[in-house]
Amino acid sequence: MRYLPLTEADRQAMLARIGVPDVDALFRDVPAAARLRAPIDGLPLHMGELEVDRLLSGMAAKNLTAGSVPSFLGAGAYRHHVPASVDQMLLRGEFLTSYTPYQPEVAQGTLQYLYEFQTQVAEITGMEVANASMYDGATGTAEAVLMATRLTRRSKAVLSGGLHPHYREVVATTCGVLGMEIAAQAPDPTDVEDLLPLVDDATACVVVQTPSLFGHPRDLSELAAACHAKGALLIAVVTEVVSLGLLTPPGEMGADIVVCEGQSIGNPLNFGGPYVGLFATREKFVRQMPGRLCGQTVDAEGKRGFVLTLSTREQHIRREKATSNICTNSGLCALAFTIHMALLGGEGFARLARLNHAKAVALSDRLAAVPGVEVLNGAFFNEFTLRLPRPAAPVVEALAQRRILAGVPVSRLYPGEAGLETLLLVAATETNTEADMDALVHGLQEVLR
Amino acid sequence: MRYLPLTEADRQAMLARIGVPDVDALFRDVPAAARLRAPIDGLPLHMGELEVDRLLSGMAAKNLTAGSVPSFLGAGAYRHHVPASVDQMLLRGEFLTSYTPYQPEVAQGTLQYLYEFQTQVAEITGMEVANASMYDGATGTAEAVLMATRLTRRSKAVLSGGLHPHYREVVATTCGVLGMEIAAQAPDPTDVEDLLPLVDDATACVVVQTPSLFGHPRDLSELAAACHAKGALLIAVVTEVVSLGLLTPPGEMGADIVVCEGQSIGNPLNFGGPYVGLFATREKFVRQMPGRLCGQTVDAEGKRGFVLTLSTREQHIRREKATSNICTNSGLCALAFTIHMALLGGEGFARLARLNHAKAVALSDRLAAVPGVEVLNGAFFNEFTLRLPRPAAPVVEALAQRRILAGVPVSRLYPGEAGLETLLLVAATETNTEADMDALVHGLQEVLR
Amino acid sequence: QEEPLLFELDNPGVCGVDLPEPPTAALRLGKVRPRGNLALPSVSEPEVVRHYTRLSQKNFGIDTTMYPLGSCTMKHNPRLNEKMARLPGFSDIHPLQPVSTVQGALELIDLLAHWLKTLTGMPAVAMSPAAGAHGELCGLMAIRAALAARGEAHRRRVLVPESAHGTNPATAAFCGFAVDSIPAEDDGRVSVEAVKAKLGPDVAAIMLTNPNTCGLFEPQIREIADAVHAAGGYFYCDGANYNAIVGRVRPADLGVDAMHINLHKTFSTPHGGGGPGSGPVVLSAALAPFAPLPYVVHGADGFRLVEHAGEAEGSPFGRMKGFHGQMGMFVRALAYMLSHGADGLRQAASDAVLNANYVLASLKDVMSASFEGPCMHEALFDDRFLKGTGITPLDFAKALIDEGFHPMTMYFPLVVQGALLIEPTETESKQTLDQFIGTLRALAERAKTGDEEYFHGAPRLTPRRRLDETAAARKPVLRWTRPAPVAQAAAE
Amino acid sequence: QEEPLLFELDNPGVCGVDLPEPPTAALRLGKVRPRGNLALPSVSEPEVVRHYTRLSQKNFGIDTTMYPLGSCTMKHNPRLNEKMARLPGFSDIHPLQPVSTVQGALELIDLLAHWLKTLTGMPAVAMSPAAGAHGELCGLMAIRAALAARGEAHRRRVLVPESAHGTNPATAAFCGFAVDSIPAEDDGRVSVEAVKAKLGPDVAAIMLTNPNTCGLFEPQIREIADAVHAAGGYFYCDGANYNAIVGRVRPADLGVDAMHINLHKTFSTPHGGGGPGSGPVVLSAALAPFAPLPYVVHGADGFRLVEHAGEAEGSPFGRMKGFHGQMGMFVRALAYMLSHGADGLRQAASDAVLNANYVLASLKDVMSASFEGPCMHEALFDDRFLKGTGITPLDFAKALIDEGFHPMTMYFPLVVQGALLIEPTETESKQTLDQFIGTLRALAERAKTGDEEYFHGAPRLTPRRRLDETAAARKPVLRWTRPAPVAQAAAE
Repeated sequence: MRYLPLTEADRQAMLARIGVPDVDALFRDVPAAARLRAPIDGLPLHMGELEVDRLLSGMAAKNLTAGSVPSFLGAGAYRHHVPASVDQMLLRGEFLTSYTPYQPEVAQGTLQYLYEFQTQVAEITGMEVANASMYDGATGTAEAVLMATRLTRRSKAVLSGGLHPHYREVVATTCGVLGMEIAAQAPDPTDVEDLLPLVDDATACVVVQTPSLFGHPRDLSELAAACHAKGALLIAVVTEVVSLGLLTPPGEMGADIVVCEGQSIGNPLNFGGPYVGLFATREKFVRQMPGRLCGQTVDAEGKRGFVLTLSTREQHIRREKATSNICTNSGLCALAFTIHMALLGGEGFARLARLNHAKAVALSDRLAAVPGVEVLNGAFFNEFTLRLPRPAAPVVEALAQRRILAGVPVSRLYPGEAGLETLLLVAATETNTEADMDALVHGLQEVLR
Repeated sequence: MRYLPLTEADRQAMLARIGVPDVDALFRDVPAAARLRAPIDGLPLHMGELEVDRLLSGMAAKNLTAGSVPSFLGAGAYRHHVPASVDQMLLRGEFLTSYTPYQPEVAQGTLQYLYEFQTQVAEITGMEVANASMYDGATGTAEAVLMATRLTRRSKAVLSGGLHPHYREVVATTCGVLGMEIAAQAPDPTDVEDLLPLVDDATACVVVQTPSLFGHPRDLSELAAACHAKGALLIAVVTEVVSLGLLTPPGEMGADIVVCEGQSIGNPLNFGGPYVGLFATREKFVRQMPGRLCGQTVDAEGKRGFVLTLSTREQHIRREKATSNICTNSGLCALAFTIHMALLGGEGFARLARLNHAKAVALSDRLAAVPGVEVLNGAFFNEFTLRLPRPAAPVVEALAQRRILAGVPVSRLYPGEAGLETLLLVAATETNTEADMDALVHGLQEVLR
Repeated sequence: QEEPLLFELDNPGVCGVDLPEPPTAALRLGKVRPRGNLALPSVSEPEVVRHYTRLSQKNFGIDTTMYPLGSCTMKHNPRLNEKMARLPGFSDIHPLQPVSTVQGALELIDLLAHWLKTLTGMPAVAMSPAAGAHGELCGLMAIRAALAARGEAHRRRVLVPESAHGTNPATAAFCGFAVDSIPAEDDGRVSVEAVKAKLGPDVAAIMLTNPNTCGLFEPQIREIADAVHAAGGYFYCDGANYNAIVGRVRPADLGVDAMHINLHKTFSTPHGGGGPGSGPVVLSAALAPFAPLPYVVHGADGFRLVEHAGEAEGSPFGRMKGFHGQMGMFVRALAYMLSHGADGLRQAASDAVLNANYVLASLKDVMSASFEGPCMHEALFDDRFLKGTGITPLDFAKALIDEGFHPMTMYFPLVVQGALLIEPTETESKQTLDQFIGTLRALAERAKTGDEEYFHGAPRLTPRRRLDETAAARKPVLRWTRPAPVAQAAAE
Repeated sequence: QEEPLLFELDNPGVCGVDLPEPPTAALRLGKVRPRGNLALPSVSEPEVVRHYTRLSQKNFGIDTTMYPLGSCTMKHNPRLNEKMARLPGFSDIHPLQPVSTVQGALELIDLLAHWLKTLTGMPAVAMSPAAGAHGELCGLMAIRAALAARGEAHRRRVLVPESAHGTNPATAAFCGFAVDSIPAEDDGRVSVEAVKAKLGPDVAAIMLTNPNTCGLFEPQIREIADAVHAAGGYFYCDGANYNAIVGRVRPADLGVDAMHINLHKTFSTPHGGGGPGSGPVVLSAALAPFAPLPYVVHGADGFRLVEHAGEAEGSPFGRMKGFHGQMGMFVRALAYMLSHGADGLRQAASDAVLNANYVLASLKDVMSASFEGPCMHEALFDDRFLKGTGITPLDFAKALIDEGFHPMTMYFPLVVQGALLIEPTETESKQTLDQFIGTLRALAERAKTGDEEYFHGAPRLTPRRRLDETAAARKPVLRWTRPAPVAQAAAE
């Protein structure tokens, strides 16, 4: 047992000091009927590293890795190149094996990067303050809705039809139990919805994703004004955070809360998790914000230092009156985000965004030329929607058999919805080559033939 | 240029302080005819990480990795399982990006592990002292021969026919220029050579590998006695250091210098390098030892600490009178070795060795049953020699086409030598599974059919 | 050397990545304008690497020292698990790839679920919760859905012992329940009588931590479970302390209806300075039909993901997060479980309990143990031994830092005055425990000699001395802003 | 906390690896007995990880601070290179696999060779030397072989300037040559006259470092090369300082016959606390035929390895090490080169020289610069500015440690009294250089005030103060041995 440092001799010596004959005696409070006398049946005994490696590597080998084939999947998770130094820093034991920085004297490393992270998030979203991360974009969105209800003391949320359905479902699940009214709009592949008429005096918030699920960048200014006129808040959701390197940030368009899925920067696809939710808002709302906050202060010698702050919002202090029940968040993913963003800087982040956009422009033009294929978007960032001449899911499956990951069929997210089954979401990032695009175009031509 | 922190503005400010108009002015001592005015032609311009990754990954993908197929290659380089924690420790910047520990106050980490490494090497070889590493086993062997000539003031070296031919050639190259007489014996696949008659009053040393190239463990006691009777030294070479977990170490059989290739512990195959040479000897010979030595001492406050010591043997102090010209050695590979050995401990190292031997025993029995195949070894550690009914190299090539790496044909090492061309060296380690062995046995049966 | 903020390293013109210049083509952004300023600092790769390396050096971690934070289970994080999680076959697959291309990933989730169900004896597990508190939410939502299905949506009261983690009441409130506190007994346990006194037709559930936050196994747990069930409520068990009993007790045998499992505690996925975690929830047969989406099923032609209510057999209460759960954490936890095996997991729990009891037995003569032993995997002390010294538990804990140890948890659980909660975990050696014990004994002796100044001034050897948390909260500074430019020298 | 020796963590019965129990079968070891005792300590994985993590924390590295060791080229080591070297396609291939299965590896070696040859303008390169000194040996052996082929084996004298690295004379001696020193001129250069004075029919070669160890480019290098060639000798160039001139000068254009390239200096493969390095040697047409085995050739059907003299076209002088060279270092160096490109390599050299001159210009008023600038990539000072202070260069350098910087190289080159050799490299920012300069200025001022005690006592903030090297050498303790057991307590 390579992880266990006690020997039998140690155990005997320790039991002697404790004054019990054996370890079983320490479990005397366990009801006798529930005590197990031996290792649980039906599970294997301990294995060496080589054996575990072999077993798990075998499972891993059964998956088609996105990086090994032309891959164009998005819909809330994006494959970007992460510099090698990012992961190496994460693996430093002082970061990896530390706890939430409740003891600031021995956690200034974590605290300082969280402070830097908060600043970066506030900057890219165009907001005043940001927290130290949420689980992911979807849970962050639900928290934003709850925050809006606390701030407005209203209980209706209007959800755009361009909001990722996972986010929509998490909002419905989380806010539904509190009796909120969730006015979720129908999916909006062609960017025609008008949310203004839905904003009324009962509305706590309107939630809009930009670019939308279908890839449409949304100008939020008018909607923000309408919300504010009615005393509602505008929550902007960004699932592809790289878009903030090119598009006017929601904060500059009047959003009150901005939630992003931060995975694209610093974090691999990971089959959906762990990811990192970014959460930013106006300074005046900060005491209703969920999640951890790191703040600047001074130490006993007057030196600048950092601590977790405004903990009275949090469950470990405030218990049932907390702004959220969140405790563990996404610290290490936030570290990955902040290191990658540090490497990019403003110039690199903007260039990365332009590169993504340029790839998508090139790809959309090429796909639009495939017979039978229609590009629904006049505008997009790095992802757009195709209408195929037949249901998208089997086409995607056929392309997967040719080792091309063509994109996400909308029916995967909205199964059985008429009018959506022929739609395909296609994303391009800086990792896609010309050869990748050739493969997709030719593959699609063949499959549609 | 992501690695270069100077901006153009920085450069101009710095040039201003220096008082020159441009960087070219700093190169004024370069003969004008030799000055290049622009980047060198014929080489590409700088690339991003993604592009470099793609290019090199493409080359890597053209190789058949040993771990992806049944693999039985040895002959001086062995595939063992290295625990994941080893590499993670190597990647810590404080180890990875530090220099030779000439400034001990800021290098106690390196110095302490070198001291621990020296102790481990001395222990497993059964010797009194060891140095802080050599480039590899082959160069260490040449250094050992030179050391023996310094100690004995004689110039003849007898090399066993079981010595790896690369080692033999490095000794010949290195010692040949100094006019030494190298009495290299013919390859000895059946372990019949008798070196005793070759030891005479002119002999500086006898060099014997155990287990030999062909896999035969060698009892050195008698030979050691004979050497010592004639005033010669016995140099034992171990190319598979895992064998020292099971076999009586050379030090206990009377060897005066023990040189090992340490790759097997902690280090991947790396297509042959970097590896790590282990070098151990008797305490009385230490001042003629090549390479760095770390020693214990105390600091100004009397605390135990470590320093590089006996530097008067070394080139940076002693210049042309140094015991060797070696400067950079294999520090990081030595660190890998010492961490892996720390994880193994005595019990784990012994068990690893027994496991290797058991695998080889099982494999040899199975291969001996293949029609036409003869196992030459009655005794071995984890590698043995097969005689095939026809030349081994094409058989190995045919098996490689079936994605089986069957072993090393002796003709790869001794091309064109009659009597050796049908011989095949086959090694088994703890990484070989039953399925691997099945594949080899059946593959060999088919190819030989 | 002081480490500046990243923003203070800004040097416009350098960049830590090299990206090709995008082709100049017309932007297709519709009505949204390209953004203007983007005030992020420009820093080269060498500087970035050094910045984060230096920052890391200001942290303690398990890798650097014993980290006996009670309730946090700071055990060794094997690097094998990190290596496995980074296999491209797990890390480089998209959550919405065709399921035919991710069969290995679904197999892994299914196998991990099998381990969790087998270890706990429970018939079902919801894998998607992202952390412990998220798992609590999952459990309470399943309870809510089950109550609604029974037509008993009026049950809105959730019983929570005073000693509970803050997440318990917070989650119950987050889920729309009213929280009703159960007082702790003098012996640190919850009594069946106290629970019964609170039961009624409006009770939805009890949330009970076991082993509890005082480090004690609740001896009446089975009776409590029975009483709650008899009253029509469900038993939610907070599994934060599951590390003490893995392989020694199956929660199913204690009457548990739902329990989250902190993979990052019990099964050693790294805490990472605050996450990510993973909090799968095992569910009883009564709650299983309400498990959230998505989940993995094994059909005739391989593994399949049920992602939508329409495809589900039961009545899932909904979706808790984007995609399918914390895959990266699943891989790590499974690697840990396979490495330990059924035997090793039981041994780990036994050693965790043994280590805590050893600490308790070795210190109870100089520090005030809150309860008689044996304890489970945590040893709880209170501040009686500091009485009259002028030294607070905080002072005492901070003094540990200068001795090279991370402090224990302080002031939690709340039911004990000036609590000091020590969780050594099973991956500390006796040698380290003896050093730790010796250090604590010396500090306790020193405290009793009245060396108040020493403790108030601790720590002294850290990059920062004690930080002013009050000032931080009073006027929060939550982000860096560019300092106003210094006025040009008047001389000009 | 003090970190014990690994051996002091020994706890027999634990083990940091889990290996299956081998089947019990009769051993087949022949006459060799199984070994008895194996006194290696038993330590669990968590303890091993913590041990090495803590040890690492006692080191300075480039990742933690500026490391301006002259002659060592301590530049940033990109993690991309580490990642590339660990690709299984490079790290998990056996050196004796059929060459048909390692075409990508041979292609990489060939491509790296192409870069080295193109950058230096030389027609051939020997890839197998394992480090700089090993490369020197390779070069001198090629020269020896070439002389022998010319029938001039009697040429046994090698000229080496006094300022040379110790490896130069050591290598020449190691290779059987007699070393003859060339004095340095007052301006730190080697003069063609001094060389000519030493030339004769017994001269085999000159070994010249350029830029030299005083940080200066040898302006008469072309004349020296011509003189040596005219006298029938070869010009070996020590390439340790190649970083200053990559992409700005091609050694071929200076008349070089052989030059090793420290991939671990110029091309940033990590020094790793003392290696491994890699020292390929570029060779002129005169020496190319004598290049050692093995080498890669590109044939009609792909890449091929020439491993034996019988297969070679030229007259290889032999084999220098096992297998084919430092593949792991090749991958890293090529990743570095590709990342920089022809433009970036030239820029890196330019910045390295700029940084050194900036340091020189910024300090020459408070520290004594040994030579007038401009320098190349190193700034050389001597101890004249410390005259009369009682403070030695060593004291001065050690004081830098407490300011968070690694010391510069001291007492080398030998031709300068009390040398302080500073090589900032191109990967230090102006901000860091300014801090470094400010620190050195302050220290220099302090030294001049006569605060001798401060400098003699430095460093104070390190895990260890100054270590007694004399005691270590007088009675060497080179390994741990188990302390004699303490006698059992008399009371028993």
